[in-house]
Amino acid sequence: MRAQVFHRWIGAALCLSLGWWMWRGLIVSADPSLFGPAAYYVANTASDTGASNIVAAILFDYRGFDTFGEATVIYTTVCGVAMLFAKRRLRRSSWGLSPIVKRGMGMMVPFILVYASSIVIMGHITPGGGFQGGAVFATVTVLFCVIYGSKFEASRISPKVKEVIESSGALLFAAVGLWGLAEGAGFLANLDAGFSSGPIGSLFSGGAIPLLNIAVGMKVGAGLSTLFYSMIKILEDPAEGPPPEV
Amino acid sequence: MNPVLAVVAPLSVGFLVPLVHIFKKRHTGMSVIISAGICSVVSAVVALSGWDGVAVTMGGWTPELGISLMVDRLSGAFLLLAATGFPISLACSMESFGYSPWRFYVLFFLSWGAVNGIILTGDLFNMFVFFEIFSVAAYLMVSYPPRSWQAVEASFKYLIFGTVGAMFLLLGIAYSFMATGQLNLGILSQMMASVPPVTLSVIGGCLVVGLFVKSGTAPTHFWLPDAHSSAQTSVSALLSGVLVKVSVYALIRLSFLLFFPVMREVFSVILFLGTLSVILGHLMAFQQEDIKRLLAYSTVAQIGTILIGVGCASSFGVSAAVYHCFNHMTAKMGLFLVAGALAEDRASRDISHMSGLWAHRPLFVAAFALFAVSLAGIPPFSGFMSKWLLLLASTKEGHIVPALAIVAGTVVSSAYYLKVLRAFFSPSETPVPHRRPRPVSGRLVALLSVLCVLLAAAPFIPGASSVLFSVGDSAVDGASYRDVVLGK
Amino acid sequence: MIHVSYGCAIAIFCIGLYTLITKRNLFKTVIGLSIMEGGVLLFMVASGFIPEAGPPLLPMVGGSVNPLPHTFPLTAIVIGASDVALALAYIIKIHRHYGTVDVDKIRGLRG
Amino acid sequence: MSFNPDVLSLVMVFLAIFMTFCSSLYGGRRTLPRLVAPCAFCLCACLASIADDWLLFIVFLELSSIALVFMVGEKDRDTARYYLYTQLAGGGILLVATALGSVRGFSIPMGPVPEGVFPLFVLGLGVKAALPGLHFWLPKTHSQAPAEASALLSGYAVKMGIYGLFRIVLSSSTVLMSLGALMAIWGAVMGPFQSDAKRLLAYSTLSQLGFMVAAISTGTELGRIAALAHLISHALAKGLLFFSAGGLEKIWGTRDLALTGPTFRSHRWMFFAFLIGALSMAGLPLSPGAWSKGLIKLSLEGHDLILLALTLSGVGTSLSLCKMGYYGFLKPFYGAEKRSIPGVVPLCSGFSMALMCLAILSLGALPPFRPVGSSLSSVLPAMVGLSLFVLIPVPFRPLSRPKDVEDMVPCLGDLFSRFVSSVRKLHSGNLVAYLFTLVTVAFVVLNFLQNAMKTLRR
Repeated sequence: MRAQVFHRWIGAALCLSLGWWMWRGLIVSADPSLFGPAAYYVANTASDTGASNIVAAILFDYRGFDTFGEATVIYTTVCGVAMLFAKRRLRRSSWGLSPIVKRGMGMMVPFILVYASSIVIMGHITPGGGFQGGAVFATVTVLFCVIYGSKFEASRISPKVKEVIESSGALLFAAVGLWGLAEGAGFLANLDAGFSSGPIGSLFSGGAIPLLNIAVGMKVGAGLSTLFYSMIKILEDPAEGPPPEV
Repeated sequence: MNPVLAVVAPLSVGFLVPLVHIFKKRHTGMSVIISAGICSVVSAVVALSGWDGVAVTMGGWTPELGISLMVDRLSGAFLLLAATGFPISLACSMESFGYSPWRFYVLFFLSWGAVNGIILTGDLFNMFVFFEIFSVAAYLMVSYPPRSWQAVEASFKYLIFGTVGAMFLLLGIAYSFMATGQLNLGILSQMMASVPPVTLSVIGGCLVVGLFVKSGTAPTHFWLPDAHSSAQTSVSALLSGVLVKVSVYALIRLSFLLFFPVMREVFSVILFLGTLSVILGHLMAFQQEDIKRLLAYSTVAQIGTILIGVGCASSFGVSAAVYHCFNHMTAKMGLFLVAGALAEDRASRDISHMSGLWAHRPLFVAAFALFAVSLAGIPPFSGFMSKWLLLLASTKEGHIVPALAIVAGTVVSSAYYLKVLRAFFSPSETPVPHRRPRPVSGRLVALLSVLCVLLAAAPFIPGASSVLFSVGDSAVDGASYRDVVLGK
Repeated sequence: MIHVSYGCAIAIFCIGLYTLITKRNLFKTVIGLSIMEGGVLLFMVASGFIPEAGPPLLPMVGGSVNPLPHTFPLTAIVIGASDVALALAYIIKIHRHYGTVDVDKIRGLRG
Repeated sequence: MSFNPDVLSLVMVFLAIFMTFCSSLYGGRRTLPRLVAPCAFCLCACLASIADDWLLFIVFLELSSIALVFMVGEKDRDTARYYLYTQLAGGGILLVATALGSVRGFSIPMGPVPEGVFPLFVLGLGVKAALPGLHFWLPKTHSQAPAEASALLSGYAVKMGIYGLFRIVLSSSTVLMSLGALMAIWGAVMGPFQSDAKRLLAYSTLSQLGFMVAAISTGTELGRIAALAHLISHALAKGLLFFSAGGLEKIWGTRDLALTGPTFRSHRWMFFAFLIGALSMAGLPLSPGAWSKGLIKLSLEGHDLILLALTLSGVGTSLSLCKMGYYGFLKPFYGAEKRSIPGVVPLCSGFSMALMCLAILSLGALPPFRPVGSSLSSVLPAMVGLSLFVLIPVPFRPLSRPKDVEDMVPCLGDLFSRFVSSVRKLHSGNLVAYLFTLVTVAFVVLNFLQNAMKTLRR
């Protein structure tokens, strides 16, 4: 026991001193202002990309390649988790909640879906985007699992469909990028590659950014859903049967 | 050819494989093979066409705004390394797994794309992103097939280590962004001189520690022997042959671009830990009973040897290190392939059970001896050539202890390889239980042996040696890197 | 004021590290990773702070904070989430084999 | 990098070819792989001795050692490995020294080396040439190897180290000279107390190597010639002696002098061959050994202490040879000691020994090197040794072997394995401990960098 306490103290001392060294390395300018590329982004996003959300413009246009990689990380994880729990049938691990909840949920679902799509489609105008919207899409499937029982969603939308959606989202992203390359404007080029931008602030602005948002939304929504269903596969069958029909 | 294709092609193949599997199940294997060929050719063409320095920026922006991809000789050399190693590993996994585990091939191509991305990218944050794709894919490939608990435990440890390393990397990136507001490596390398020294040391420390963890340098190597020994044969070969080299590439690139002019102490750290890895890796390999674990520890030691070349902070040292990377790739991939095949035949990885294999597969054992001798550094073979260059590099900078460590490593490694070879050659009473034919592995091993012999001859070809040394020059020369990236 | 943010970020990073190196439960290890990640992300966001500036949305009133550090966390969050998901998946697998999540008992690979 | 033979190299080449031929012949009926090793050895050794720069020399030296490892390992694998590791270590030190010495380019030309790396070169070559303290591998390897391998080892392989010393020592060096004297004395003191015939010869080799080292380190032309002469005469004589020791082993099935018996009765010719070798080694007039020893003593004129040491070691050499001759060839069996069936020595071995005898005799009669001074100087110590052996036989009975540096090797091995297993304990499989190490490394690296940057900027 004493060894453990000792270990903790040493660990705390190590972390504290590491933090102290990091603290010493801080630079805080007395009068911060925008400089470097950031200043350019703030000034020129509107004319360069037509998006009104600068963060989205950076994510999907200036540094779209990062986003491509980031979406690939999720894709990799989903693929990997599906591989880890492969070759196991989805067992019924829950029977769902009461019919009232089921009915209520039925009414909610369209609204949630609309909300998710609006987050995805308006990612270039408002804070939000493909990742956030995709996550909301995935939430719907999680809700299905909780409320209608674990097998409901899998019986309606087969895992293959999700995989197709996910892969085509990823391919759409790559295709948009390659389109820019084919147009001679560089990978993931936006307005230069011929994507037209409407008036700033409208739904059809931002060139390829909405398209990329949709691609990411497909990828993330289907991916997170697959992730969830892969992981609940191994949950045990509950002992009691279905609740009595009322 | 546009460098971005070398990244996008493997990634797209990774995205396509599920679709092919779902819609044209019969063609999965064929399409995987063909696309691997295409990716390999694309990478090689990118490496060769960009040999004298090519940079493109994504989306047609200027390098300050967008993400640049950059090929020069150093990245070209590592691209070629990846373009050689990945198809070999793929062929081996095709032989041992067949076409069915399509998810494995998805991961395989994603990691290939990420590796090419790390090698090509000229942006610090982008490098981190690709590091994560590559790491996640690597964790998962280690745990294929997920039935064995060793694989799962090893990849969990790998994951924790890799993520902690990534966090250090990310913190270093955050610090450098805080200090400069830039992420493009070319511009960063210019601005590093204006960063206050204390901040510079934090940036250097975080980046270097992160990359040490990712590359498995002692004493942060603990994940490496577990992961490399628990994985399947082809994955072990890939990990040892290519994937750890990518972290070494990142280390070379970042340390020379960012810290070479302003903070030479980083190289002392690299040198010190490299020496430590050499000693620790060889000593641990010496004690192993499990043949794949032995090879894994030997990888730790060889990474240390490469880092000694990097830590010399000279063009010559980097050239020697790159040369050793190639030698280590051919030899270690071959060793893993042979060891995996023989261990499967024996149904045991214990060295003491490995008797009678000389009669069983003489060519495999002979190739093993060739690779082992080459890697141990016995004179006319490739390992000796690169070790000699490394010795020269380290003594030219006045570091004698690393040189002695390399030499002592040669003695110890010849001891443990002899142990294995003795087991192979000793006669056995019990016949070898499995006699599965391995045409593909046999050809791969033959190919690797030929490569190994050719690499040994490389320094004597006048053109080849000047190419080798120009690789080191391009690594050290930050000014020309800036010129290429910034389009001057 | 910005010092506080930076200090918090570093402190959170170090708390994450402390969790990693002292806790013996695998879940806590993963939690430690998340905490570390949070610290780094906070650090990034803090580095883009400009006093009295608005969010970087285009009908802009006054100045805007640095939008670049906002994109990195967005990317890094996703990456961190993937790592955590993967780690949890592995913990499930490990628990099925060892029947425990105590680090001291999960030592099949050693030497 | 090229090959550039001069006189010294040519002498070495001829010696290599001759010794390899003789020992191949000695081995008798051979399978193909057994033929390859001596040929490879001979080729590499020749290339090493005509190499024009140190790197090539070291490379071929290593290769010849490795070829020899296969010959040594025919009988005893452990000894072969032991030999391999020591030679690799020595070659490695030489490589590091060469790397240190080559300021530009890839190597340094054969010949004197820069001042700074001289000690390292002596250390590396010392492992090859068995300087005192570094000779730990020699007695064991020489005694355990098959006779033809021992003959090559003692007759040629260790001489490569001496050849290296030839190239680097061009001026007088007192330290090296006293090391040589120490070697001579050490070998002479340890030799007579051995009970293993080949071990005894190994110590005698050590002692003769000491003669050469001492002569080389005078730095004079005479000294170099003397050393070269002794190198040749010793190679021939020692080869012959090892062959006869191998013959003893074949006949009696043991190398232990306590168990061998009256070989003289059954193999008279072998005794004469032994005698020729022994007399040349002890320095009887008109033998090559006498000429070369005389030359060496002449070249050491003025270094009285060294001369005294060499003379004393002559006594030891003579003592050990007497011991081998008496117990190996002459001593009659008493009672139940008698062995049942003595083995036979194959004919080809006899041819090989005859060839060596011929070489020794012709070299003794027509020395190619000018015999300067008296070749009688070694007679006195030889006689003293003989009379000592006759007068006080008790301490020289083949009973046990005295301790030497090599007995420290197992202790060092223990220490090493204890250290190694403590390193292994670090890899406990505990994730938390691993992460702890990681954080410590991060802390140390950051600490180091910040301190270094602070001191740099002030």
